[in-house]
Amino acid sequence: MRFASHYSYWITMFLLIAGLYIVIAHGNLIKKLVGLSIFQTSVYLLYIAPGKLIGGTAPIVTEQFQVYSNPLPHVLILTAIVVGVATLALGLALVVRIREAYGSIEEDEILEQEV
Amino acid sequence: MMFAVAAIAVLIALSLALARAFLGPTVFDRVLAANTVGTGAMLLLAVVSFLGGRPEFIDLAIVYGFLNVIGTIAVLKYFRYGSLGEPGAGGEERQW
Amino acid sequence: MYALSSFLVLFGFWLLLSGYFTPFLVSMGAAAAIAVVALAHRMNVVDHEGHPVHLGWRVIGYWSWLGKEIAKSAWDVSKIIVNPRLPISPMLVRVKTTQKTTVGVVTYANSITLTPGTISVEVSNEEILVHALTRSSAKALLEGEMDRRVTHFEGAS
Amino acid sequence: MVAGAVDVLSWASLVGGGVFCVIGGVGLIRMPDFYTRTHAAGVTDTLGAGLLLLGLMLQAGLSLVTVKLVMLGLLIFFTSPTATHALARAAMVRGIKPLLRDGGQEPSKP
Amino acid sequence: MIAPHLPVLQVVLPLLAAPLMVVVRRGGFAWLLATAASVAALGIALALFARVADGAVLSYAMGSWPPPWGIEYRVDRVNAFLLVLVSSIATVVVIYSRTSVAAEVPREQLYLFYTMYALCLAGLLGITVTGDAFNLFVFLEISSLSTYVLIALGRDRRALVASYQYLIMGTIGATFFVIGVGLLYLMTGTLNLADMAQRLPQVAESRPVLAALAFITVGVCLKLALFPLHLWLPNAYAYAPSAVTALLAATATKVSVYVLLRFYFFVFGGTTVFIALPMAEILLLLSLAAMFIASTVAIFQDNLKRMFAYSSVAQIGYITLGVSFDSVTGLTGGVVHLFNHALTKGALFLLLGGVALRVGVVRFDNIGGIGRMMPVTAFGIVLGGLSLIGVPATVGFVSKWYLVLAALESGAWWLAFLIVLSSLLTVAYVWRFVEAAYFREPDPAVARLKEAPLAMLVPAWLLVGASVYFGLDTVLTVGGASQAAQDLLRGGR
Amino acid sequence: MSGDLVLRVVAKLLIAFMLLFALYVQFHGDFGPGGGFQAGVIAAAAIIFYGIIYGLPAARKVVPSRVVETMVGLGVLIYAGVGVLGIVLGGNYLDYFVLSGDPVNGQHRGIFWVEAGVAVTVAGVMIKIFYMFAGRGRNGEPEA
Amino acid sequence: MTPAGTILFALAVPLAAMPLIAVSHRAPNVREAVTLVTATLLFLLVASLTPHVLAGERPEVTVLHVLPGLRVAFTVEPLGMLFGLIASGLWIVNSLYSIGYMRGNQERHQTRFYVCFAGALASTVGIAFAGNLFTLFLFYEALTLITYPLVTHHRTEEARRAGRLYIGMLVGGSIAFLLVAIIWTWALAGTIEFEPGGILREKASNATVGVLLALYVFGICKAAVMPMHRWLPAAMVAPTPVSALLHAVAVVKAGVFAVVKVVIYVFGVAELAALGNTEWLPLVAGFTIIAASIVALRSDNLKRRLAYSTVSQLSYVVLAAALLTPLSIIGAALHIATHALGKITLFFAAGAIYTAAHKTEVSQLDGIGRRMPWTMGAFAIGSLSMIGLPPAAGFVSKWYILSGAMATGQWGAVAVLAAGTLLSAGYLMPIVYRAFFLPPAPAGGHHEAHGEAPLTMVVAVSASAFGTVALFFYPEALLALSRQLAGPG
Ligand code: NA
Ligand code: NA
Repeated sequence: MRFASHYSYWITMFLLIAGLYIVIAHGNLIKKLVGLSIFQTSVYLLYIAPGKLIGGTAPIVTEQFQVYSNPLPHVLILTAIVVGVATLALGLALVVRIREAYGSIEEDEILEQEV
Repeated sequence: MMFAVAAIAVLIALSLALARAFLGPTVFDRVLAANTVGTGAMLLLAVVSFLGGRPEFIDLAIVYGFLNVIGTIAVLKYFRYGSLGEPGAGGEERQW
Repeated sequence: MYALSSFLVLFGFWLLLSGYFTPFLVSMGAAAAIAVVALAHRMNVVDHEGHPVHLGWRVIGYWSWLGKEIAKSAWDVSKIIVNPRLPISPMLVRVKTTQKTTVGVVTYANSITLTPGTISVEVSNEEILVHALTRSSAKALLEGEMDRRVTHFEGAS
Repeated sequence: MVAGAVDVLSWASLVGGGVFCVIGGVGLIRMPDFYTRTHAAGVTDTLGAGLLLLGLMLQAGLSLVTVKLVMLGLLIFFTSPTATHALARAAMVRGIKPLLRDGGQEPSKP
Repeated sequence: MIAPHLPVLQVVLPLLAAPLMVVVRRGGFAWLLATAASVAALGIALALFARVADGAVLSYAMGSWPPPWGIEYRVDRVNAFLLVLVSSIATVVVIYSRTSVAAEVPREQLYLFYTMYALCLAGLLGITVTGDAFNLFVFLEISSLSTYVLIALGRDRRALVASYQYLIMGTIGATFFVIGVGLLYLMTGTLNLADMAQRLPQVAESRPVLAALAFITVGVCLKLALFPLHLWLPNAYAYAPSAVTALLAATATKVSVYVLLRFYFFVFGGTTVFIALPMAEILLLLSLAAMFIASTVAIFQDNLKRMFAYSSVAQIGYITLGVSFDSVTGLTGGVVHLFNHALTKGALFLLLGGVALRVGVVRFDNIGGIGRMMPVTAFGIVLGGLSLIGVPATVGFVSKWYLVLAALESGAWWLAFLIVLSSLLTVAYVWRFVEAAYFREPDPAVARLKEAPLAMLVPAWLLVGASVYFGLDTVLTVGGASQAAQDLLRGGR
Repeated sequence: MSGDLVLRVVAKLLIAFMLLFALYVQFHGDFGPGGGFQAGVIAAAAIIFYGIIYGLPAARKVVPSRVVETMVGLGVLIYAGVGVLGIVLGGNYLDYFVLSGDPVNGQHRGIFWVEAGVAVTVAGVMIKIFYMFAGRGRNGEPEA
Repeated sequence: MTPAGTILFALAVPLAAMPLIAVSHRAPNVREAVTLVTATLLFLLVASLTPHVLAGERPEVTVLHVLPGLRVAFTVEPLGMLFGLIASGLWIVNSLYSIGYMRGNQERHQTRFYVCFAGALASTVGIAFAGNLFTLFLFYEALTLITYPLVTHHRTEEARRAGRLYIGMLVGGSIAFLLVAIIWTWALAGTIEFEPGGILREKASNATVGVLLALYVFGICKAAVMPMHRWLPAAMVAPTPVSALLHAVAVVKAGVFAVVKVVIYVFGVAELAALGNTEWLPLVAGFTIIAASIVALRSDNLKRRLAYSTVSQLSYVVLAAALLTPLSIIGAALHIATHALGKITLFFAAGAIYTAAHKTEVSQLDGIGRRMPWTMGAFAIGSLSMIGLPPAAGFVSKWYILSGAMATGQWGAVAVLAAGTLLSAGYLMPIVYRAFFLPPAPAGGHHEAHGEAPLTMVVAVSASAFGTVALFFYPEALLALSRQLAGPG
């Protein structure tokens, strides 16, 4: 667990940049969404990294609240995943409708039609 | 320690598969690689559950396994029919 | 009939998974199994294909043989992968199927795929198109032992 | 004593599983075409996964965790070949030609 | 019995309304429910506002888990002000929607519209009321996702593309934000904003904290469309259903500004942030760029909705300009402008919705002489335009006045000059409307137009009236804003 | 089409187990947060799998669109309802302790229902999404 | 009625007239009666304040507190009184004239014309009585906006272009410079209430005052100091009564009024004189006087010539204010009034010529004095006033300006005044000469058989010419007001 988290920053940064790059560089609407998902994935990794590594304090988890209390990383990650999935689904739904309306999912071809 | 070794091994396999996913060249190569990544992730989850003493991760691995196969088949179906809902993939009655 | 056996299998599956035997959870398990059978019934998946209980204990025998085969061929393929010359000789072969049921054919096809070195590409009633990594793995398959064992495992039904 | 033996066994299983996983990954890179790569992936899915799970089961002993690991194994056992087959078939339908050694029987015919 | 639960009910009521609409699936019922939820939210917001007026802080522990363990909802003067703003605009817009949306959205999707409307409202209120950073992110996404759907419901197919673009940029923004929050969480071990504010000084100025600040800034600025992160906004505003445009312009960006304020002054405690990183300078430059470039672009738009959308980007520049001063006067100006712009842009977009109902796409070529055919609407737009310019006796004047004062206070007379100069660009695009509406002979098509229906005019004019009224009676707005500014500058301690 | 034979048979085998597994996760979920979400995902995945293999019309017959949408709303209502119940019984919103005479029991009850709400919603949303996409083939009719 | 009440009433009357005029658009007689009655009532109201102001009172009323220290308030002081009297008085004459002109030329949109005219007067009264810079600014902008429909009255492309220039320069200048100057003043002085002696006393450095003054002078584009004058000639496309409004009654007068007001009540004459950095202002004003006169000299179009004449004459006021002597301040105030009377006479005459003979160019006017003796007689009187010759009112104001310049030994200004006088004689006298002493051009056109313009126009032009002369002989009332400006407090 520890060794993985040590690199989680680098992986986070890598996913972040790679995802963002894909979003920007690709004109294909679906590929952009894929990039967006990769970009969002970086968040999950960030939240499992223990704070001590970067000089912070560990999350507040007392015995009393361990079972039920809220700021537990995996609850946060799960929530972030839900958000990510919802975003992806909505994005894909939009792409499908865009394809119906424009007959294309390439950004430049779509913009061409709206001069 | 042994779990760590296993985890590292799985991670290496995972990154190799990821590399293939990026290299392609056909979409089927990518899907194959993604499927292997999925298997790797599943195994990783199992190992990590021992590593971190978090048995509930195994449940997660099972969920992951389900999703992995569904995802792969969904992608294939999409590439084949351009839609997920076509009954072609087995809905029609077969000849024998 | 299939419904009842399905229920029993699913309920057993629940108890295995659960590990807790409080009245609440056990009754919930029963309810869950019933619900799933009902839904599965709606889906028309409760039949001999979806629920091959009739295979019974022959499963154990076949699987242990298959496990051994898998290990052997996985080892072979691994050696090829780590060999610097990568000595492969990929080929496509057709193998005849002797099974009588769909489940049998599928079992055969999946067994082929599960064994590293061969994958079933096209499956039909009479024959399976197989992609083999090497000539020897193709030859081993063409010898037909697996086919026989699956047919036996499938039973006389 | 027994515990020691179990430890050694699970060590071996885990390391072996790990090695096979890596070999599968290497194969995925090294193999020349899609179809041959599926064979490499098969190594990871079968021996790699199997040994790893076995190693974990040995560590878990007779417990709920082992049951779940068995489930996991069964899941892979059923789904992995299915997915691989579906892939290969789809590739063939799509007209991806397999690299064949000359003399290989049967030109591709879906 | 209800009173202590107001902070949570503020969010829960609209949140409960949404699924009910989905279950019932009737457009009319959905509207009724959305209206009820909005009105209830407004009532609750007013009650909360009254209860914190003396500077009290209400804290509500979700599930009775005391903060910082559980999620805390927290109401103080700053966000109570915003709660009132958001819920009152939402109420006006939902009343307006009954006619407007029925004309723009297919019947069978009406329930979907109101469901998303309620969700969006719940999200916006949630962002405002929650005292938990991650919970804030969740509400941010709830409001964003529902907004994407609302935009996509626009008639024009370009609405789809606009929604998609917003989805991409909005998600990037939200993700940046949650990364920033994650870093803060790792550094302080807490997600509770107040708790975070207390723990931050121990780790302040460490690199992750500064990185967190940068991530949060970029993320929030994407959501609030600070130039040059505004690219999603013009199309989203232009092609969304009219009611949605009004709601977004009046509330969504404002709530994002609030988030920025919350983090800058409450969590990071103002001063250290502004010293450690050149935030004020960057914000100042971007604000100026927004004020000038976006206004200039607005002048050359042919679609009125797009024109006012670019105007929004410019006006947001004024708000962030106020923030960048880091002084009571500047913040007062910023907060008042936030309030003003909400009223004014809300009014403008509602009125444009009326025009859209009659002429379809609202372009300069097809509204010639509309001042005579739709006098009430056109005059309302002129009044709104005057407020955008900052003409005295409108709300727009009040905030610009404070911004200029803040500039002079900090000795930057050139900045005061620029602020005033930028209003000139506003004059130019507002004047384009005046000329088209009043000094062009009506086209035959325009000559047949009727005035917008009363059901749309009345809500729109409520906002127009408010933007004039609050230009004359400044006690409530300026008083509230300067209180808020002082509270903010006092920081989280 | 005979190649889909393998898929069809394996799917039949898997779906029932997936559904049961979903319920298992649901009922054992209150020992750790998030169970409802996973349960919802798995259940939906089973239905979606069925839809992929046997076609959308078949899936719609098993779980009609109307039911799916109601599930989405209903789940949220359950969740929020439990929260409001907390207020009604004299606690705070989402206060589980007051749901039963015994606080621990109340806690369990509260979490159970909340997780149930989550599961129903998540399953509903996922199936809905699937219907949306699967319904849009090359000549698909738009569905909201 | 209390003086404060009178102020509010004076504002309310033209405002109330607007809807009344609007609703009577189907009954032109009622409409124009409303206009005339309103104009008269307004003049009487404004005039009724005069005794109070002369008695040293400064009636004031606050309408609204916008922000702390920022209010809409009115205070009547001598300069505003003077401006108010002129504007409201000329409105009566202009209304009479308009009736003839608008009917005579069968103009369209007459109702809108009268409505906007009333609005312009309301704004003008607001400017005249403004108690602080904020109020001044408000009504200044209102005047711009309400006169826009008048400038673009004809709705032709040319009119629209002129209108865009009009609104662009006036609003642009006021926001870019005037508003900035006001805010800056507020920042320096802590107040923007007008105060005798100035509010910036000892509040601003030398350099600041220089910049600030520039912001005011150029920001108040209505004063048409070069190069901010372009809008004025362009606005000539409007009907003649509108030109009269712009040039005489309200708009440009509001501009120079504001400049003088700022000099007196914001900077303080004594204060400005004591500080440096203001020498550029007489230079700019002097340049404008000369340059605009030369342009006028070279214009054949009559209205254009008059327009540049206005540009030139306005700078007399600015120059006078910039001389910063008590005498010149009196002259500045008076010149606002005398130029108003003289210029309205000239425009009335130009409009009458257009209405009766459809002539617009100077070169077409040979011998016209014989057909239109009243009109051209009035034109001659107006010209005398412009040049600054007795027995016309212009002489009085120019005399004070010149005295101020000579008394303080500002010989450059003296030279400019002299040159300006010669130039104005140069561009106006030839017209009079042509009209009366040259034979009419050989008959070729079909409009030759014209006589005088409609009666109301003749009455109006005669009345304004009479006023010009009367003001020469009886300048006491205005002088008394002006003297209060120069005197202590
Ligand atoms: Na994602
Ligand atoms: Na294989």
